[in-house]
Amino acid sequence: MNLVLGALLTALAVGALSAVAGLFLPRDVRPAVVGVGVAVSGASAVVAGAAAMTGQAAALVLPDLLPLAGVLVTVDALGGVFLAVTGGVAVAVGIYGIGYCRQHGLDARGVQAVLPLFVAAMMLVPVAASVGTFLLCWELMALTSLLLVIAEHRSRPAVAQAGRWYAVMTHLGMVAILIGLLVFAAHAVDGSFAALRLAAPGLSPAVAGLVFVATGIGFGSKAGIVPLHAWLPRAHPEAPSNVSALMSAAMVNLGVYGIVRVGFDLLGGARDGAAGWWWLLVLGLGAVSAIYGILQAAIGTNLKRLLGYSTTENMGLVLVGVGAAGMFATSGDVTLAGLAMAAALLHLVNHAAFKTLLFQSAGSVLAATGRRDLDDLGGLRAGMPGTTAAFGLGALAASALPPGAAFVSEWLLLQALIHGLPAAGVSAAIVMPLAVAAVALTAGLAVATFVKAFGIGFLARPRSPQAEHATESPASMLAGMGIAAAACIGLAVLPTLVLPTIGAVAGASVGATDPVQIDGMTIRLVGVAGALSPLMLTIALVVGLVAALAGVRVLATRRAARAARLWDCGAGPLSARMEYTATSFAEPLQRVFDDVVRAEQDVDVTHHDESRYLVQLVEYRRRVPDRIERKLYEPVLAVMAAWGRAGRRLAPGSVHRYLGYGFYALCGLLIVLVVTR
Amino acid sequence: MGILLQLLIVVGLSPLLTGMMRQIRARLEGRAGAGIGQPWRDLRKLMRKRPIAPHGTTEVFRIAPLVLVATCLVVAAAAPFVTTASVLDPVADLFAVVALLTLGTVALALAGIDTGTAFGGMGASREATIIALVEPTLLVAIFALSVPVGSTNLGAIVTSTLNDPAQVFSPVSLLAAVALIVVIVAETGRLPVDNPSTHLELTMVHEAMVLEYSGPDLAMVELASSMRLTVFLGLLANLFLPWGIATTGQPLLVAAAVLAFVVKVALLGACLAVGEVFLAKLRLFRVPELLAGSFVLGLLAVGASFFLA
Amino acid sequence: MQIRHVDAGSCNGCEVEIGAAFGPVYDAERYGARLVASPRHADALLVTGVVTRNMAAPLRRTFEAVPDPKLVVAVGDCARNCGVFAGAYGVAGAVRDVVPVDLEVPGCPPRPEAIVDAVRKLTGR
Amino acid sequence: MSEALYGQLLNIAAGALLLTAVLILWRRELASIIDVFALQGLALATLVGLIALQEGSAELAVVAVGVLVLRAGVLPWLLRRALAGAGQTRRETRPLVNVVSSLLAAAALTLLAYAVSQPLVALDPSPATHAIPVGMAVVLIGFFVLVTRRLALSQLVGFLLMDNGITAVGFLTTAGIGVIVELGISLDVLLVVLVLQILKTRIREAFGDTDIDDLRELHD
Repeated sequence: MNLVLGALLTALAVGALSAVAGLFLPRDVRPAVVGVGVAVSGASAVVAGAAAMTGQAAALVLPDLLPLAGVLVTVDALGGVFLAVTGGVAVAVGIYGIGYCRQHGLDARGVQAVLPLFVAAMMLVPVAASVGTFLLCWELMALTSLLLVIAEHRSRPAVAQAGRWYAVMTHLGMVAILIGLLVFAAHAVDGSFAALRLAAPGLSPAVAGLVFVATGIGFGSKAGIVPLHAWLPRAHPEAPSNVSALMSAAMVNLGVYGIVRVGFDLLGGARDGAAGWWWLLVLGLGAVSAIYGILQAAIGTNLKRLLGYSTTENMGLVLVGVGAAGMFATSGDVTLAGLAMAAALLHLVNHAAFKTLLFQSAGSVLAATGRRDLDDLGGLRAGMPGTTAAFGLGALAASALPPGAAFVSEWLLLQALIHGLPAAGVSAAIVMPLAVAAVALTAGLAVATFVKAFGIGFLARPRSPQAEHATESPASMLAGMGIAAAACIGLAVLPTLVLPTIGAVAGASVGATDPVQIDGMTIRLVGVAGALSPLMLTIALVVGLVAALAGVRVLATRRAARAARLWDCGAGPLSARMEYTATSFAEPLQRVFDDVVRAEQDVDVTHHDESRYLVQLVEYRRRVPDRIERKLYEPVLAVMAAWGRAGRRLAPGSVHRYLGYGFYALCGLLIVLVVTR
Repeated sequence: MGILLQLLIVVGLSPLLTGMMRQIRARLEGRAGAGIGQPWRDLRKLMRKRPIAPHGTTEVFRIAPLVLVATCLVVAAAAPFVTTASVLDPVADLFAVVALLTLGTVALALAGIDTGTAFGGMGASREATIIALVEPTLLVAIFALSVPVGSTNLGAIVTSTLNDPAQVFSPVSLLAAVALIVVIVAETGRLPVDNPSTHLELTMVHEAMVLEYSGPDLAMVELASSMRLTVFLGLLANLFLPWGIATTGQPLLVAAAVLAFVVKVALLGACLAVGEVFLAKLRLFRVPELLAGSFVLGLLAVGASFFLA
Repeated sequence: MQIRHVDAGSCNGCEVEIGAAFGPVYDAERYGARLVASPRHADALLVTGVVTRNMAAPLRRTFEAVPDPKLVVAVGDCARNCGVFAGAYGVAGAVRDVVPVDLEVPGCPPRPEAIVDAVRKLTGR
Repeated sequence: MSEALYGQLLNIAAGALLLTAVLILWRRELASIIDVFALQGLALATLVGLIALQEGSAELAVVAVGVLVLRAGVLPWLLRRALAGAGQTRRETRPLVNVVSSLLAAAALTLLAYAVSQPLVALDPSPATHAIPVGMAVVLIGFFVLVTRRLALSQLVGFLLMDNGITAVGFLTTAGIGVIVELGISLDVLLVVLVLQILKTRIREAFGDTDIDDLRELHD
């Protein structure tokens, strides 16, 4: 029994115990115990994942736990990455949850019992090593997350609707995965992943393609990839914030995990050239999701919805990396494939860190003000400095600017794409520039988005009494944010610590050696020219800052600052209604991208009764409908509704007719038998 | 040594560049002009004024000018302006440089929002929009430049151009150059995207964000904006016309390199100023057309890099 | 030297002259003076016209908004001593009744040379 | 002239061809569109002239001069006259596809042209054939202009753009389609232009405007 297995089992056991605790402990201690339990199990999961990444493998077989295949668990390096990420998120969210659940009325028995189960399920998915086990864990994860999403359905009706969307889509995805894996397993001796690996080379391209696409649909919808993203911007805002953090930072990753595991590992998509179009598809969808997600985020005003769309964006970027890795691997350039995959995995880790932080701080804003619309927020710096600092840090990390976490991973991604140009023929020659442009546009829009989210949401003057009287959240929540913030800073300044390990894992997944090597504090790419030193960059910035400050101190002759009112053009004092709101901030972008987003807006002006030249009231309304959703989902829903109505006609309520149906069916069967005999 | 030299040059000469451009405009408009040294005199005067702390502003407002200056300083130190042998070589990556300069703009935009005045928010919103549209063009143009070299490291690009001067006269670098010029004009807030000497708030972009600054803070902002201009022009000059840059630390070479750098930047600045006299400001919502055009040029440059030659 | 121009209730005669003073012909800018958009950037206020009741408070606020050390120039007879509007209803008084004045430019309207001369006194060039 | 230098210059000429095509999409003023078109004629003539120099064939040189005269001289002159006659419609104010999207479309078309002309290039890789995608791109962009612009004049420019592209491709593929062919092409282009111009004046006399959309009224 080695370290990996021990840590993993500890994690699961602690999770189960805290679930039981959540069920039976009295209300006042419940959140604390469960939170600590989740954190502890997360921590041991991190240990297990880290150990697995460094090469220790572990396997566990429980043949009798389940009928048919039994339970098969294997921890390998790839699974280790996702295990560790899930664990890390769990640590932060667990601590955060202690305070959050208490003051948010989430200390009910059900929620507290399900939360640890959800975390445990997410830890099990990346280590499941047989089709049966995998599907079981996946379904467990889906169900528990669903229960948590609808936790607050009593307080807000919107929650129920979001829950419905989530339930339907996640289970359709489940069905797709089921089909894919079963078709795959039908060609193998049994359902274990090892058997599938053996069977993969024997598959015909058509079957392999079917498996990849079918599973890809399921995993893609879990990762919130356009056009299967519809559930994400609904479920994430409506779920309790600690749950949204778990879903957005840990659960969506598992969609990517599924694609990588099935595509590269099981199907060996990196090996045969026939799989080229899979990865082109993945890359294309990734790019589209990235741009579409960040565009919706850039013009959105609902803080949590904005963060949800940003999740779609980041998963899109990750998939761009994965797709590029696949393309390079199939065209034979393995080192570059390793680089792209490393970029994807690193970005995934970064996203987990800063998205946890962002959702946590959004949650404490929600808890303090009860407002989630940026147009009602602002001026939170005065009331809740800790949360403001946390969100600012997360925003910096998310907007891919140095010294932020995402900057490093996006730099890696761009390097991979740029050097990919000579690599792979015509397709690459056309795809890579577009991919670079897409990533670049995403980066630019992300900057605008997070300037809006942080500036409008937290700085300037409060736009509502709730925001004005907001008070800082309890210590436990701040502690949770602190953990996530520390992770963000660490990943931003010292990615050199984690990158070699991740790089090795990525390289192994596409059959390459380490794509990056570290000398001192510099990241050097292997095989292609390219070097970056985040630490040196940060130090240089700090030095520059100090130098500038010193310059001012030395040269400025008059030191004492005089307080003065804001310059209001000499008119009366400025009121909060004169400020720019999130809507007005995003208006230029909305105008520029109007062909894409098609915002519905109308302005009606009510005039005075005396004279129609005097305006009494100007009313501006704007809706930004999700166009993809409107074009894609509403027809389907309409058709299904029509079927439902048709079906209703069969059931008028007369018992005789129901009995009659049975009778006719029986006769029909007998006739068929006679005929076929 | 090289770093300090570059810092000194950029910090010392950037206000003079601004002064020179104002002087050229004045002369072309038939005025005498205030003289090249005027920006330095203004900075000195601003430094002597008593700072003002407007009510309701947070640390962001106070730190932003420093961040702005710091980003420019880092770029000025890292980029190969005078010598290609830089200690900060791992920072002198084109993406990193672009991201750093964007960071400065973001800090200023946040400061603009932080004041809570309508104009500050307006400027920030416009600036953010322009950043979002400029980024793709910039990165694609960088892509085009990096393709023949196989690296995005500034030093590498410059040296390879030195070794193979023919690169400069390929359609790749010509298209990329046009794209970059448009982008730089947008990034540094010059005509026709933004009018640095406007008094009408409704037409402001950069000015609107700094309306609230005064005294030393304003001095920082002014210095930083002229440093940004210098840095961008310097990058443009050395990416396409790197001749004269010192590849070794020999004092004589370095002196020549300093001279060459100053001349190049001055010439580019002069061209920009002359151009501005004949240009009118674009409507804000015509700017995307301009940027889309330069984006297409960048993309074509990438295309040219693989389908020509 | 940055200058913020405030129209406290002028007949726009002085504005025309100020425009001329900063135009190509007289070019006050050659002496290092620039009109700026915000009093925060300014070192001196160029106040024209009598101070009307509506403009008294804004003028005071503008004066407060200028960082120290600061100067105020009253341009035109109205600004110095209400000129032809003396005693008219709605007139709060001359500029010096509202904010401390450091320099006065006589004339109704003052000739651009006079304004340029005042500017040169300020910039010392 | 050395091979490398030849390739270099050829590439620049091709780049100029592409750049001018994009500029025609970019600009709104009909006058400047025509100027850009004249520049493109110049670039095309340079291209042909370079090939002529490389081949050392006097025949091609003659063709180059012909191209120069026709594409950079006569046609722009005709267009300017048409514009002078056109009255107040001096700007392509509202094309069917707005400028931004048509620029992006141009980029897409260029990539498409590159993709489709790969086999041609693969036949015999030489500096000349490497520039074929540019010619293709110009053809496609010209067609795009023809489709999306409203004013008859700018559609005419689109048509001429296509023709420039075709000529470029022709010369780049088979270094030198004979003088006769080129003359034939040029002549019928000239004819087309004249005919269109006459038609245009007729249309304007009939409807007072040359917004092609108004012709729908004839249909219903």
